[in-house]
Amino acid sequence: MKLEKTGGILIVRLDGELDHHYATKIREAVDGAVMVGDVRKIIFDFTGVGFMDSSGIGTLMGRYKLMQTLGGSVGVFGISPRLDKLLSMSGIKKIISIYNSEKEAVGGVS
Amino acid sequence: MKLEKTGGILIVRLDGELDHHYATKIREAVDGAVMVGDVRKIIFDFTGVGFMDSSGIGTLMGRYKLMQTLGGSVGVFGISPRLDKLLSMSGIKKIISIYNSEKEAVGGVS
Amino acid sequence: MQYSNEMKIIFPNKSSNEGFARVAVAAFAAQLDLTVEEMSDIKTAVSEAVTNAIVHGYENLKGYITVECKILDNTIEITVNDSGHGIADVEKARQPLYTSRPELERSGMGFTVMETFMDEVSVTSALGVGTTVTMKKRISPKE
Amino acid sequence: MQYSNEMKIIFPNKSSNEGFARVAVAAFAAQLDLTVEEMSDIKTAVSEAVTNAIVHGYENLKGYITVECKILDNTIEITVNDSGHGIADVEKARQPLYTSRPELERSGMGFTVMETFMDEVSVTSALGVGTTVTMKKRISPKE
Ligand SMILES: Nc1ncnc2c1ncn2[C@@H]1O[C@H](COP(=O)(O)OP(=O)(O)O)[C@@H](O)[C@H]1O
Ligand SMILES: Nc1ncnc2c1ncn2[C@@H]1O[C@H](COP(=O)(O)OP(=O)(O)O)[C@@H](O)[C@H]1O
Repeated sequence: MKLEKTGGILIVRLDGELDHHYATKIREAVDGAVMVGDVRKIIFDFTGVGFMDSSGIGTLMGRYKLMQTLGGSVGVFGISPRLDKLLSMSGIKKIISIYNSEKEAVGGVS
Repeated sequence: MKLEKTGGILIVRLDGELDHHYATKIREAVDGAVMVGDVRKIIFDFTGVGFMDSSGIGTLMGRYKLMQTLGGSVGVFGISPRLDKLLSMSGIKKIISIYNSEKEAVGGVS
Repeated sequence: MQYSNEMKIIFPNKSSNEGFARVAVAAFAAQLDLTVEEMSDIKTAVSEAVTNAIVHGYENLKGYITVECKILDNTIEITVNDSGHGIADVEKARQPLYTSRPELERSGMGFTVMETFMDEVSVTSALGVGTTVTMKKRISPKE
Repeated sequence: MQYSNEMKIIFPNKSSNEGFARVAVAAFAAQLDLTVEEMSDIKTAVSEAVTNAIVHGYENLKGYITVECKILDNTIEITVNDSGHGIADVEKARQPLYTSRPELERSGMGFTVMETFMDEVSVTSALGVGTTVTMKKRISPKE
């Protein structure tokens, strides 16, 4: 996992397998970075995620709630068809933005 | 596993993990091809072998004995440092030829 | 004659074992001729059931989780068992988006994911005794 | 405080399970910070012990093999057990190039390979009861 902050945007580059074990670490790292301040938008880069279960949905939902409190938003890009299927099941696609590329995500087209 | 016969040379291209399970299949396939006749030399291509245990030593030893009966020989190429370590342990390198390349093996430099 | 094989794995309720359980089941399932999609379905379903055993079954207790796999011809049956708290109302628990642990950021989608990716999912549970989830998937024959 | 974890796998004596056993142990061992070389050492040693249980332990019998792994800090201990024929003379069996089954193209190098790749190998066996091989490897700390 790599975190990059530019302006008010926090890009979180995930890698490996997004299960409950990894979700706990993502939560800590991301919320820590957000608490330091000045984050208006969290963008998750899923390009390197080879596996995800419903823990990933919970993680996105949790960050959405956090950013809602702070008046910000959450977006994702690099979603494979399989991850898209998982996200679709939960209805989370209605509240966070799915982008086709990093450029689009950072540009803020939503 | 792929078997190619050119002239009196049988090239056996191995792949995957050379354990006891796979060794049984190699034995059947190679001995079958040798029994059809006219094989003076068996060359094993180890390039695609990612794992080997002592079953591989037994397989080479068995083919060496077979070819000795028939007045032929056995050679190998594509041996990784790890496989080389395993072969060295058993003394089998004294009776079968280890080549640096397919060309060398087929050319018969021993 | 039917081809059959089976295995069982047992491990303590550490979240670092979620990955181990997935890979072990995948390595065993690989003897079936699976598509990438079918393999992912199985790994995801196992991950959900094992995570539930860790997060809900044992919560702050210590205990062991058992995963059994059986292959009979082209069907794989996977059973995940814990000897933890158990589930009071299984029907309610299986509803999409229902979770008893929102504060742990569970999404309530675990059972729904298992049902989506496997052909059959059955749950037996008793309070104070534990929970057993049995899942079956028929693998489509490849030519 | 020491880090510890453990797991156990149980499977029938089919040669197709040799690969499963290797991958399961490797997936579990991966929580240690292993070099490629150390990982190969462990996989090879497990393969030897499990193959012995299948080929020699049970021969034409049917039975189950148990593989247990324990991690304590930076040491991994692997135990492979069968309830098969047992070994009459363990000392003789451990000698390089000794095999009771040359017709099956066993090389007699199994125990030697285990001893080469692991730090400690102990064998307990009783005729008609079975064989247990316990292997330990200390993983060198990486910076
Ligand atoms: N092994 C288990 N032991 C105890 N309770 C469980 C177990 N598995 C599931 N549950 C209960 O069922 C609920 C729904 O599970 P699930 O659909 O997987 O969603 P989630 O895990 O996200 O909460 C859980 O919140 C929990 O209350
Ligand atoms: N699990 C076992 N049960 C019974 N006999 C065994 C077992 N493991 C090893 N042996 C005996 O020890 C001998 C030497 O084993 P090993 O060094 O692994 O060589 P190999 O397996 O090639 O014969 C075997 O040939 C067999 O007689």
